[in-house]
Amino acid sequence: MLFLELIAQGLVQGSIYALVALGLTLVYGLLRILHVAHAALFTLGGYLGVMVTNATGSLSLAFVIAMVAAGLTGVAMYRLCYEPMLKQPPFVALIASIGLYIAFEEIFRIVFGASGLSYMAPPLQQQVELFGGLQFKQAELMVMAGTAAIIAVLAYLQTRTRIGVACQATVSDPQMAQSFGIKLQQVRDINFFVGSALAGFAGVWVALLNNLVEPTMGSVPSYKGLAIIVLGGMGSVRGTLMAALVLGVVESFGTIYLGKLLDRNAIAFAFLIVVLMLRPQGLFARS
Amino acid sequence: MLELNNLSCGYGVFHAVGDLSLSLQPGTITGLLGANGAGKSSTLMCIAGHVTLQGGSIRFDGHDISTLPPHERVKRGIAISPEGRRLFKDLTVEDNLRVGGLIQPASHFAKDRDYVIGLFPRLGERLTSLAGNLSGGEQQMLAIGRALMTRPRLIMIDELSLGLMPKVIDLCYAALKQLQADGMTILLVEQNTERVLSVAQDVCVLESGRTVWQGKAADARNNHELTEAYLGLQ
Amino acid sequence: MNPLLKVDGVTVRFGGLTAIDNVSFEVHQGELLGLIGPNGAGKTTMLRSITGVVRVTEGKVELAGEDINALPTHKRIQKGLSLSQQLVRPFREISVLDNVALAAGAQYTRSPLKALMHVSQDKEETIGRELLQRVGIEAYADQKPGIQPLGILKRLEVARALALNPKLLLLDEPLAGLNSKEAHALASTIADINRQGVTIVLIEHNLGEVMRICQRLVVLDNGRKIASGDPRAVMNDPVVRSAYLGGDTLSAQHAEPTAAGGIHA
Amino acid sequence: DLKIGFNVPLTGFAAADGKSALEGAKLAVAQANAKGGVAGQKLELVIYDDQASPKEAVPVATKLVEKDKVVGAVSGSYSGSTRAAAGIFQQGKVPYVVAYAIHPEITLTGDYMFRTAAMGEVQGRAGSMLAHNLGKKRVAVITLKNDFGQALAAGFKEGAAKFGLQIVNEYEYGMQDRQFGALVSKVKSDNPDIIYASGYFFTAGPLVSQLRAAGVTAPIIGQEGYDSDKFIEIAGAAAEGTYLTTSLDRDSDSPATKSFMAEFRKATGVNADMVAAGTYTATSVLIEGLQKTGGKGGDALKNALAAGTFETPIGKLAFNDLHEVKKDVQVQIVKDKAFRRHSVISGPLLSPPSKAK
Amino acid sequence: MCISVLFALSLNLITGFCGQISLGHAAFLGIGAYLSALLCKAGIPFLATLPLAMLLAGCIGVVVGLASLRVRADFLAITTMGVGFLFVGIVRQQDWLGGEMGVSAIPDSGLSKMGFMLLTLALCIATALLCLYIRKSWMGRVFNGVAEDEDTMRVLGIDVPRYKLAAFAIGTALAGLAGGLYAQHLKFIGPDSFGFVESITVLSMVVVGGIGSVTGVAIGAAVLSALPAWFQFIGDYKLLVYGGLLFLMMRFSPGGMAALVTRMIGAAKGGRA
Ligand SMILES: Nc1ncnc2c1ncn2[C@@H]1O[C@H](COP(=O)(O)OP(=O)(O)OP(=O)(O)O)[C@@H](O)[C@H]1O
Ligand SMILES: Nc1ncnc2c1ncn2[C@@H]1O[C@H](COP(=O)(O)OP(=O)(O)OP(=O)(O)O)[C@@H](O)[C@H]1O
Ligand SMILES: CC(C)C[C@H](N)C(=O)O
Ligand SMILES: [Mg+2]
Ligand SMILES: [Mg+2]
Repeated sequence: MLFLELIAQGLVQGSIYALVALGLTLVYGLLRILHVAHAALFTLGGYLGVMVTNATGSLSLAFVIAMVAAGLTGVAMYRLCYEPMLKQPPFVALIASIGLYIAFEEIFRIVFGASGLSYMAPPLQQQVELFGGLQFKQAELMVMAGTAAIIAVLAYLQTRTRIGVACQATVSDPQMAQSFGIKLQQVRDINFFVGSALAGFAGVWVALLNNLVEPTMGSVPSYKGLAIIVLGGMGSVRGTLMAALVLGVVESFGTIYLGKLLDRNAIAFAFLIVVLMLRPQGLFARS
Repeated sequence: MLELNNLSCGYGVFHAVGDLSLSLQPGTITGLLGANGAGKSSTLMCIAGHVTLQGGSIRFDGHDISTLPPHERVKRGIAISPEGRRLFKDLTVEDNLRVGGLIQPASHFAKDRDYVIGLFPRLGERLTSLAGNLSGGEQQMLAIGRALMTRPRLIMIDELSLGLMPKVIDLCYAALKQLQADGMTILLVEQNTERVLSVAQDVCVLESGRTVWQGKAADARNNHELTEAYLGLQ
Repeated sequence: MNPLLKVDGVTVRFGGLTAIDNVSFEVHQGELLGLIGPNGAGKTTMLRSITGVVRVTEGKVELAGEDINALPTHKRIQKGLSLSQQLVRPFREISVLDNVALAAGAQYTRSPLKALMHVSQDKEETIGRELLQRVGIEAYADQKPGIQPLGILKRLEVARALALNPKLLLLDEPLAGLNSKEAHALASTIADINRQGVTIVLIEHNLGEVMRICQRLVVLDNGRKIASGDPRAVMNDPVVRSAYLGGDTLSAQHAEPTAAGGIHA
Repeated sequence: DLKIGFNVPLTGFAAADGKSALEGAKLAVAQANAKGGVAGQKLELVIYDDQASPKEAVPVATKLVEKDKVVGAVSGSYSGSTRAAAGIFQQGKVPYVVAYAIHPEITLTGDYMFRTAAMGEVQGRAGSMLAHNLGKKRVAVITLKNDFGQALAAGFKEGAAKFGLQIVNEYEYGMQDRQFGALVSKVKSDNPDIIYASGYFFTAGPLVSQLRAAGVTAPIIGQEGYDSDKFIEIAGAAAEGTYLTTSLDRDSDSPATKSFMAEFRKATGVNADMVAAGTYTATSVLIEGLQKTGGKGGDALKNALAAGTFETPIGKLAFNDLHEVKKDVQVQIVKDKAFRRHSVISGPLLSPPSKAK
Repeated sequence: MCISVLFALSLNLITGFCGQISLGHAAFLGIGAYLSALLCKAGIPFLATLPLAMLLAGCIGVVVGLASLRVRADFLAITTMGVGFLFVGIVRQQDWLGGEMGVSAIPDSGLSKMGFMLLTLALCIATALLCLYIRKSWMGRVFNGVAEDEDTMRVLGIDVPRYKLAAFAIGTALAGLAGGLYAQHLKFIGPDSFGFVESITVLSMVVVGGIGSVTGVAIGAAVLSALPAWFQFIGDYKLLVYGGLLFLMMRFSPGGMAALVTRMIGAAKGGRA
């Protein structure tokens, strides 16, 4: 029973990780950039989710606005920040990204205050009882289902379709990809939009689960996300999903049974290091 | 079909090619020759849209395409098999071909792929390998095959025989003739001067970015001064 | 006397693909051996397993009677091997000359401690210049390799390999990308180097030059050794001819447009 | 002008508390200046942001001592930065009054250090007494993994042993955790009578609401970290019935508390929380000391502070030989979306450590 | 500030010279700091603790270096980031290391304030000179090559793993040295002083200074460590400006300050010509 609950909770956490990490994966896969500022879009999503819901009462509208806004901000980040840096060594973009993340965090703090926002009447908080007495918040169930669905679609797109092949070609040799009719700008815009919208989406969910959005809420996902894309083998959608869920579950059990020895971050990263020592190419990479 | 008018191109302040005028007739093979660093590859990449045009213009089918982005040029029918192959290394052979066929309707893919495999049977055996793992020669075949997948009207091939074994070189040249017979226009860059002179109708010789000779292949063959000084024949 | 290099029953598999299948041959002191064969035959893979970049699945490689199978690449190089790669990989941040000098400094770079103790590279630069001159690209010595055309880089690879002062030099298609005159010159240089006592294994598709300078050939096809011996005899071997040279009949047959017809509309 | 140094986290993770603290300190200075300042001189608060980070706090303290030459200083910051700054003030012989940082080492740094808050251990012990008073036996302890949380846990366990409470399980979580799914499941399976959970409002809010959402009904005891209206806002209905041990009794009849609550509301438009009250207190105490010395700092101010008793919004304070205060601990309970007085804990259990001991 | 410079130079050795990105370098600062602090408390004179701090940090650095041999590039970056988190996670739970409370009341060095500053400055300059020397030596050349293309270095007969380990050993030992100074300077250390943020900060210093350039990194570290203090006057917007500058620097001068300065000198010369 407890075992099941811990797995279930791990999966909820893992779903959130997956949504955030997915955007990172798309960006990493496309540009080989560790896009730390991605987490700022997650925060943005959270804030917009709370504010729109509080203002209009409609959660669905909040989702739409949060996703679109995060998506567009992501595209803007790409155009203004990363595009000019593509020719530079990767850590240039990494540091720029960190700078951007810090700046965003501060903007949230200055604009919305340091102590964060909450829903006035948080929706989707009802308890749902599943088989075997497993209890969930409605929001928890929906986040799991939503993640699974979105990722299935993306994985299909990435590996089974011409669009996916086109994206992968862009990664491998952007210039040549152009010579085969691929519009670079368009491929990258789309990837950034989708990845960033997913981060925004995740932000709204986390706001729902915790009923709290804070300027600093992106900091954990910013580095856990990096760990996940590495575990997932860098660049594959399916790998990212699996890695995120596995990490969620590992943390879930780890905090309970190893919490005395190591803190949550250390558990997650100890797991990562062990995995990388055994499989330097990541847990779910193609060989 | 393709017309270069006083084309200059290069990298930043550096001029790799200056004042090149060249006109390709439909259905012909033109050889672009010259020593290392003469600017042959730069010319091809400029036509494909990857090297900055610094002066002059490029016309294709009578339209000025000088300012078109690369992805538009390929849609008009210009394909390239670039120097260094530039394959999509993390993609399989088949997916490389698929990318080549992106501008064509999906329904053409199977047929075109089989055509390329017919040309290079070795590729057929390696369809699921990653392109990066192919041997040097296999990579060359794939680069040409990928360009053919776009169903081009003009195909530009840089260093066709580089790394190919004699048998495959024969095969490629035979294929070129066939493509030409089917009406394709071909712009060929080669170090293997003898071979080019044997298939091409027109020849243009570059040296340090300047045109030093232009004319019929047959005349080039008989111009001993030319073959000695610029084409490294002996 | 022991052969300098002995390849004994070597098999290399990549996943399901057998790139080299039970190949044995020997290279004798002072020899210039040509390793030829169709594209994808496994020639490059052979050289890589000799240098240890690729691990052999079965069989063993011996250098001067010593089994070197278990040694990592750098140890093998330190024992007197040297490789010029098919796909050029110069260091782009430093000049052409520095590329060669870096290799020439092997005696310092063997251990980090020694490397830390030495600063000057004048001697190595002199060696470097000589070698560049030898392969005919001394004019480019002070430029960065990044923008150089392939022909220059190929020769840089050769010069860099030579700078290691090897007993056994492995050359993977050094002539590719050169025109016939340049190829001829470089091939002659290679033959010279060989005459001065460096044993060489040469992979090349430029058969004219191969026939001119090689003393013996080994032919691979599809991972197997299909022939070896005197160049002329090997070239007349019908098996080799059909696998590699492909008389006109063969190529014409292949080039026939397939049933599907031409590729263009 | 008389300069009072003030280090406070205005940016970084602790910025929310920093804001509150700053308002408290400003109010104290404004009130003093309105009454004519000290010995005819106006008071000036020299404010530096320390991001609650020891690394930032050291240069800040150095600057306050060496450049600004402050007569005394107040910490409106967390334990980490306060501890790092303490050494510098001690060396510079600048009396340093600490508002709400609870780390024991601070006052051990030297005799120029003063603390107006109850130490973590003391509060922890108070928590155990509360559990005992409530008649509960089986406790689950959930600890925030930082110096604050661990000091509380240590005190609680010390008290628990005395009162014969049974600690069924102990958990730790990190400062950045907001999702407690696994922990909550496990606590649920432990089925404790009561839960002692340390944290700040931003961790406690989600924690309490997630415990309740999972159907855990045992009462929860929190501490001063919960003491912010934001806690109630975040936890919403789940906050109802949560106990917390803190230093501020909002329902107190004491005129000092009443007037402070009203003035603060007037000045800022929001209700004061523990941090605001604590920092107001620390600042006022320092100012009162200055009044006694006629604006002189250093040794004179140190002695004046050590000898004085102070009437403050968080009670009547006097420092012991270690310059810690002994005061009652207030138990508040959340009722109808507001903190209300529940009880007051006092007695020898709450004695802070002293040099004698 | 000198400590930051020393610390940044130590990372530059690993990342700038040898191309091995580390996102967990603060852990080695921490190892040095903890060792020195604990030994000082145990009565060992401060100066004697410094070499020990270097030794321990260097040894653990080699162990991490061994791990780095398994993974490359971004994988390595994330692995080292993990090492950083692991270090903090372990320290947090060790009571003998002070756990969450950290180690405080670190005994005085016995040096005067001035003396300590001079010592730090001297060590910092010595480190910079060492870096410059390494850069010029054959080791520097090999590091360069390894940074660019380790496979080719192998083919040139170079024992790449040993060089990487050497880089890690020297770099982490120097970080340990910086750690010892850090502990003495603050007189108090806790797990949070050596976390991810610190690792990132030092990497920013290296990159903003101009990765690989010794003077650039020294200047970058000096400036970035002093920035927050200079910005006190803009109070609330301090970090915003800091983050923004980091971004703008990379956006408009990706080579860091070293490149910026070179460019400005170039422009000045050009202007005169
Ligand atoms: N990316 C680049 N940036 C700057 N200069 C370049 C670049 N690429 C090529 N060049 C320069 O342009 C000139 C022409 O090069 P190009 O590659 O076009 O010659 P090529 O005739 O194709 O030579 P090869 O036969 O060796 O391939 C050379 O001097 C080369 O150094
Ligand atoms: N790392 C690898 N993984 C999988 N297959 C590989 C790998 N390396 C080489 N191969 C395959 O092994 C076969 C032999 O390759 P190799 O490069 O040795 O050929 P080669 O004889 O050098 O050919 P070429 O003359 O074309 O350079 C090829 O079919 C190639 O695709
Ligand atoms: C806000 C407060 C609860 C801070 C806490 N007392 C600390 O020192 O960390
Ligand atoms: Mg070329
Ligand atoms: Mg090969």
